[in-house]
Amino acid sequence: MKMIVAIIKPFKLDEVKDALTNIGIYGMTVTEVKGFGRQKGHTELYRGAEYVIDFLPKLKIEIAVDDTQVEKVVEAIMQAARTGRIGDGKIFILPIDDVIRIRTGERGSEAI
Amino acid sequence: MKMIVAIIKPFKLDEVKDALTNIGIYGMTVTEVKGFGRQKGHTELYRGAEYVIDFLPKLKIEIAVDDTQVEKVVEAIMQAARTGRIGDGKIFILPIDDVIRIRTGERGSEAI
Amino acid sequence: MKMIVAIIKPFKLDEVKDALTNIGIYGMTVTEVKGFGRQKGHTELYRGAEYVIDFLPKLKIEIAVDDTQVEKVVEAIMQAARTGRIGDGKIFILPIDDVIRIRTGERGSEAI
Amino acid sequence: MMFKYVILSLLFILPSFALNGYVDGREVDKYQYILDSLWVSISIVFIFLMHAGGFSMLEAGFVRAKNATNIIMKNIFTISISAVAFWLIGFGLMFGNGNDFIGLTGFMQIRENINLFNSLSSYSPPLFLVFIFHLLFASTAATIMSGTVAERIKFPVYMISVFVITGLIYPTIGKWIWGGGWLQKLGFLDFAGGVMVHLNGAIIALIGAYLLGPRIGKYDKYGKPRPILGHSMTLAALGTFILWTGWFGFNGGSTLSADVDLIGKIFLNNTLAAAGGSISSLFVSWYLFKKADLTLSMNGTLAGLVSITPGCAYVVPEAALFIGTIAGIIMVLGVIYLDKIKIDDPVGAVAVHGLGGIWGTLMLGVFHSTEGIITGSFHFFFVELLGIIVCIAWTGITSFFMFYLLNRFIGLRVHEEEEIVGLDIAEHGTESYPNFSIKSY
Amino acid sequence: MMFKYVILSLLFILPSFALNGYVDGREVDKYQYILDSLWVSISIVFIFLMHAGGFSMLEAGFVRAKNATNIIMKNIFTISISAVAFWLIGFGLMFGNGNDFIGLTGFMQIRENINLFNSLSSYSPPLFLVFIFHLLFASTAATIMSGTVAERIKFPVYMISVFVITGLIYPTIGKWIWGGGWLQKLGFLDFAGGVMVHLNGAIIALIGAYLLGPRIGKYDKYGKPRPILGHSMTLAALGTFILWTGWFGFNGGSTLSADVDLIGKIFLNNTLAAAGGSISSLFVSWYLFKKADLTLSMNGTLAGLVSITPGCAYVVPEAALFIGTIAGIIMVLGVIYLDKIKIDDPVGAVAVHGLGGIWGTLMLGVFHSTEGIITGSFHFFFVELLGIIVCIAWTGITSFFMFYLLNRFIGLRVHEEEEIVGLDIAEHGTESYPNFSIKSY
Amino acid sequence: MMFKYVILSLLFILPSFALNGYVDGREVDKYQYILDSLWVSISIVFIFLMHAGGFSMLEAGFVRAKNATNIIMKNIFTISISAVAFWLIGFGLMFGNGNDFIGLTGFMQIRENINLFNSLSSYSPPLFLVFIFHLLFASTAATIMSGTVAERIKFPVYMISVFVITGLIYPTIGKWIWGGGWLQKLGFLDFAGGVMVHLNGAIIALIGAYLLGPRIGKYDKYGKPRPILGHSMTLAALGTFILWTGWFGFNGGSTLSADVDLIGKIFLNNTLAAAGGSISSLFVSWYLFKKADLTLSMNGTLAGLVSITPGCAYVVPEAALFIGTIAGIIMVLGVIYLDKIKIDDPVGAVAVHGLGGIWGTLMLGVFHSTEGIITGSFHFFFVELLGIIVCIAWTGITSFFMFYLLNRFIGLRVHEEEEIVGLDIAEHGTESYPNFSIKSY
Ligand SMILES: Nc1ncnc2c1ncn2[C@@H]1O[C@H](COP(=O)(O)OP(=O)(O)O)[C@@H](O)[C@H]1O
Ligand SMILES: Nc1ncnc2c1ncn2[C@@H]1O[C@H](COP(=O)(O)OP(=O)(O)O)[C@@H](O)[C@H]1O
Ligand SMILES: Nc1ncnc2c1ncn2[C@@H]1O[C@H](COP(=O)(O)OP(=O)(O)O)[C@@H](O)[C@H]1O
Repeated sequence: MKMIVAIIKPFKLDEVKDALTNIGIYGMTVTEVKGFGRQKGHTELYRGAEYVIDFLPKLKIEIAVDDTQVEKVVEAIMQAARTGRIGDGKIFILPIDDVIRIRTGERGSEAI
Repeated sequence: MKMIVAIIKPFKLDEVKDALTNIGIYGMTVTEVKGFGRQKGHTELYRGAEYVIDFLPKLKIEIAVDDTQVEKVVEAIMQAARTGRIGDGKIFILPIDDVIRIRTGERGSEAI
Repeated sequence: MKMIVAIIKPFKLDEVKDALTNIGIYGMTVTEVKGFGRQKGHTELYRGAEYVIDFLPKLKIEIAVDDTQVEKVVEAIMQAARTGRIGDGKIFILPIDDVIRIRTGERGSEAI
Repeated sequence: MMFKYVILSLLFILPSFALNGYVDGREVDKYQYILDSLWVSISIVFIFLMHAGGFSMLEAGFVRAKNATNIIMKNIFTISISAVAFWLIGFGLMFGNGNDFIGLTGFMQIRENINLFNSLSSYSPPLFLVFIFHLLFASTAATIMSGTVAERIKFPVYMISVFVITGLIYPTIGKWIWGGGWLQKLGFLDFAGGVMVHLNGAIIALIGAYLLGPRIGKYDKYGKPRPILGHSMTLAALGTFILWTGWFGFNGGSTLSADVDLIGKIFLNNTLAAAGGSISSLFVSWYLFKKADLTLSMNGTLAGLVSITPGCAYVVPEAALFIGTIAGIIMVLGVIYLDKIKIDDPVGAVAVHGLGGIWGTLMLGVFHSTEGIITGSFHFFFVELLGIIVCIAWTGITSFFMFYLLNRFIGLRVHEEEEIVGLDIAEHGTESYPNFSIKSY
Repeated sequence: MMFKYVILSLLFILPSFALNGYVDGREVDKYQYILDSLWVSISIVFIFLMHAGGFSMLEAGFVRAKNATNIIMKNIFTISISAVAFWLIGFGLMFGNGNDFIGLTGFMQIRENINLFNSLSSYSPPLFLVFIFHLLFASTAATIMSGTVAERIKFPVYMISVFVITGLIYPTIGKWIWGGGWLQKLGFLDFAGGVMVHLNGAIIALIGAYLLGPRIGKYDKYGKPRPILGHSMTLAALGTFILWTGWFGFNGGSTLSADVDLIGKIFLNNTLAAAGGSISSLFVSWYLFKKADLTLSMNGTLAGLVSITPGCAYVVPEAALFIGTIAGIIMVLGVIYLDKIKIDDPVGAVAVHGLGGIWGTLMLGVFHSTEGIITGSFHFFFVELLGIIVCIAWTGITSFFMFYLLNRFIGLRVHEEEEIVGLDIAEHGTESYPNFSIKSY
Repeated sequence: MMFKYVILSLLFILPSFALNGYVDGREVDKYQYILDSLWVSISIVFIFLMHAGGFSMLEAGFVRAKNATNIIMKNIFTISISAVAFWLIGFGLMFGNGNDFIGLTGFMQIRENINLFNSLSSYSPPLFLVFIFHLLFASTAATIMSGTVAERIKFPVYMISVFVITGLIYPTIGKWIWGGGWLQKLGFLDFAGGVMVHLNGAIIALIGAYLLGPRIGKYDKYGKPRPILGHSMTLAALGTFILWTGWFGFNGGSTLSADVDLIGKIFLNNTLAAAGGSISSLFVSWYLFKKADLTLSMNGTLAGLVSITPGCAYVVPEAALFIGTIAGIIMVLGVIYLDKIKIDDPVGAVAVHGLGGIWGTLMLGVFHSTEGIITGSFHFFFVELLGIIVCIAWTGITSFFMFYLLNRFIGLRVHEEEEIVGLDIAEHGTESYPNFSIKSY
């Protein structure tokens, strides 16, 4: 099993969610994060003093999937989250050893 | 070493924390997240227009442990976090290559 | 590739960021988290009733890097984030199977 | 000689010709009438602000973010429904003609006909203004409980109880104390509502909190109180500041006339009592808890103001400073004590308005500049004590009965799940702060 | 005998000697003059608070956190620029001497010279106070739109339009209705601005919202409305409470004299209409949506107040309760309807001020205690109806023209990216809540 | 003949019989007395709101969320302790009988005995009201510094300094300027406290900020200023709006009598100066920084109001607009300059109240309608200049001395760790917004 971790632009959340449910993915966990990367921040002034907003708001979506579904999910996210402009984000794929559903105690693929 | 990542219902935090300290786990990191899964959200109306709250508040708890402790920890979380109702959450177990304690530079199990 | 996950004290963010950009790391993702560990919280009173603040504010920084850069990055974070006092935080190193840049579809090291 | 008398009599007729007029069938000094009425009009605006802005913001600040919309909804409803209830029933019960115990005329008839309200015959301003002035007092008494029962009472239960309070419970004792009834005849004094508004409100709040029980999580499994922090200190402070401001209208306006010397005295007493209460509560909390507790100091300001409310027109400034200062201390101890005996009062209203009201009324018995104990007489003190006891008994019993019936037929408390998710979502389908990340634990 | 007359005449001269004086060249009763002027001064303060604190907080609470700074900036600017515009042009256009359609004297000349403003000759207070009073009304009319066009209009466009509204559009119709112009001569009555302030403001808001189009995300791809929740219910409530309070000054101060009997009546009518509007809208939303919607109940309070604004001095309290109650219901239906026809109004101003204003003005035609339909005459009702139609036509056409030109030459709407990131960052370079975690979606 | 005189004399006695009375031992025109006193009473309420709600909310909005409780605690304490200090010492020092430099009677004796306060003999309202009115001015002067020294001063240090300011520093110079002392005798005019309240407060703030040093993080390692954003623009705006509103009471009430023509003039001058300050600061910041800075525009409103405070009763409206407009520009430049020279003033009080006060006082020297430079005389201008210099010297030296001693014996500044974690937790054991996720960096 894999943990797919996608960093996306916040306003793309609904589209990504819809894309995932369309391919049968019904579970995910979303976190508010700040991203730092090639997409440059902007400089603002407050009472005449400069400051840089270089951490930009992003969303992190974590989706645990069976190995077989990885490519499908990656594909769906890419299509939904892409705007073509710098800062669209990344997808990281990490290995998972095991998954447990707390309610039932099920393990592995069953638990996803 | 493993990273145990548990998604739980927020009001269960205290119980989970107590359960973990009871088995000798003194370190963890907690993040506010929104969960999407089988537990359905609810539809509300604001000034007559419908909206769906389908991302529900959850907490993510990350605990780095030695391999030997994994089962004990999973067991403790399951007991403390379970209500038996949909949406109780999941536990993901991910491999860790190494851990470093910033203060001392210790590595591996020492650092946890 | 590895995912380097560092838990640090919040006011060290700027220094860590600078340290990382100095060694050529331009991408990272930051999350507000609460930490529980050896660093003890404090007890406060509100209207005469006691409460314990045992979850302390921390920042989690996630940096995906090539295997070759891991040590350099760990070193940089340690130097920048260390105060020498309890609660300085940890660095976890997790394996990554793959990375995708959403904008371009690039994969692997290219995508970082 | 006769000629001289004609002229002299003309001299005395003249001013009445120039200055007087007829209002509500009474002959009045025209300018005095306008001055009195203007002062009451303006006081009404201050009291309204105090009620609407002050109580709402204070209470909203003291509850959790998930219940802020609900507490505001309650405050809007309280103001609105009490206007209707007091207009339909309350005002007639309280000031209508009848006997020493109840008024029986003037329901829904707040017109220029002053004859239905003999007890108001000595009031200068027109009936409409007197009505609104007393309406706001009734409504304040009702709103006091809203903070205490917050975060767990069912909205419909709250709605009905406000109607009953402002339509029945408050006006009845109002007749006794301000409507020419038996307590007033005994010489009981309560200038601006230390008993009528504050103690009344606090008793209802206490009964409500007792019957409702504490909020989930307020006590740990060993019964030790755990604090549930209010979600916004700045909102709570704003509410406190507005209340503090409005109190000038509340106490100052209770002259119901432009008696500016008295208004000056009241303003000074108000200022010193509030100062005393803020400072003493600040230092007591600092001493007891090692850190200066803002919420207790804000409560202390209000306790000082409540405590001077019954006597502000009758005591000297030095006494006002003393009364307010001690009120602040009593209030802090009261908050701690109520916490201990499991009366869960998120805003501290029972201690502020109840203990402040009792203390202030007793001290009026002591410091009244002509009738207090200090000047030698005990009689008046005991009348004041009697008034306190009567208020506790009447309002305690009737409001117990009211909540008991509501519990039987509707159930006082929201479902546990609704309480956990918060009343904003549960009862109003909205979050109070949808753009903010709210902590979920 | 002559001797006697001397004395008698002395008797009658005396009081004028004691009480009268000359103000702006008019002979006045000195105390009445002071009383009138004081009441207007104090009303000005209440109205200012209402405008500054009330509208700003209400509107800020109803928009998203990313546009809060922007809406406040607009309100500060509205108050400021309208003072200049009304001083330079507006006041002269509205009250200067001229013809039935336009005033032509008194630009930049708000001095003691009352002769430039014959239409004000019956006003008691000094010109400066009358100026500020009417300035605040003009400025309120302009500020009403700011909530409706919020979150997407360009700041410079907004700035220019406020100048045009308070300098030209409002004063012109103001001449017709309050400045001795043709509608006033026909007998059109609008006591405190149901048409002048509220309907005017709402029409401008409607035209603006129509031309701007809805905010991004307000409608899904199927055209179904999606709610965009206001970022702070407590701020919105604070604004509502301040408005509610200030309305006593707005309507009560429109007496422009210390006529305390009338003030009493207005206060009572205000109170009952607001109560009716809050309660009815609460129950309607509860019935329709299963949960009691706070924002609609707050809008309902205001709809009740708007609806009693034109007639507060002329109708009996029972009528006020009725008018306010129905206004609350109409407003809720209006909000739903406007949502459906894609008029995106974040704060509900069009429904509150527009429908409330029309309804209240019509009901004045029905309930006016001497001239309304109820007392048998239809003439007055049709005059009121005419006034409404004239207002819609004049303000609709002129403001359409204004926005049309602004659109041509500047463009009404901010760039899509600016709208998404929020106007606070885009136009002001700051976040409203930099220490808080704000949800990014 | 004698007979005739009897009658005539009766005629002249009559009005005094009808209208006059005795107050504090003075014979007065009864209605005038009531009118004056009512106006002052009502102004007191507005000023209190301004002080309590306005300054607190403004300052709270401008500091970080982790210090909001602390700043509010300070404001509550300021109001309270200054009441005590001014009652015990200050009022006697300022208005008591003595010499041209200091008052020596009337400590703790604010009773009806006007003989202790000869300098007040021309005031119409009763002593109690005059006391509260001046207390609020003293307290405002003290509170001005609270924003400037915020986020780093120790609470006990702050507490003591407020006592010293309102008990000693302010009343002494107050004697000179308003208590019949030497500056007043020289002809120095300061109608509503441009020097007394605003400049005084700003000087204390400046000295405090200088001795405290900037907040951690305010300057980067190269000494370049880094902004520390205020945590809530809506709170800051609310404070600004309340101040703006209350200023009508502050300046208008400084008539200390119901002189409605003067009140009208003051209201208009106030309105135009504030409008000018808001607009000019907005455009200057827009021009300099490319984006319109809300906080500077809010400061600009206040700078406009401060600048018209000394002269509002003496200049024509056109001058008021000019004075306020330029004040807005000076203020913005002042903020930038102070930032550069490392005076860290989170709220901008030094620029607003200090520069605004100096500018306004000088301009009174220019535009005074009978004595200003414009009418030909330079004498008065130099007296105004002298007053400014005296204020800077007296208050600068005494407050330096005060802070110096406090630094020696207590230490002005909190520990670095407390500053980082925030004063709310460090000094009060609470968070201001416990339910919100607050950014930790
Ligand atoms: N090496 C990295 N490790 C972790 N997160 C990264 C890394 N690089 C980028 N990110 C995340 O992805 C986001 C987008 O990356 P960025 O370089 O700005 O644009 P792009 O996705 O177009 O390459 C960043 O804001 C950050 O949150
Ligand atoms: N595939 C998944 N990947 C990541 N997180 C998931 C996944 N499925 C569920 N979750 C998380 O677990 C939470 C609970 O899951 P849900 O399906 O609602 O109930 P249950 O835990 O009873 O199966 C979700 O709210 C979400 O945060
Ligand atoms: N086993 C663990 N798993 C996950 N996070 C941990 C663990 N132990 C500590 N942490 C995180 O690291 C932070 C610092 O740890 P702590 O034990 O307080 O001090 P130190 O880093 O000096 O050992 C904690 O607040 C927590 O966020």
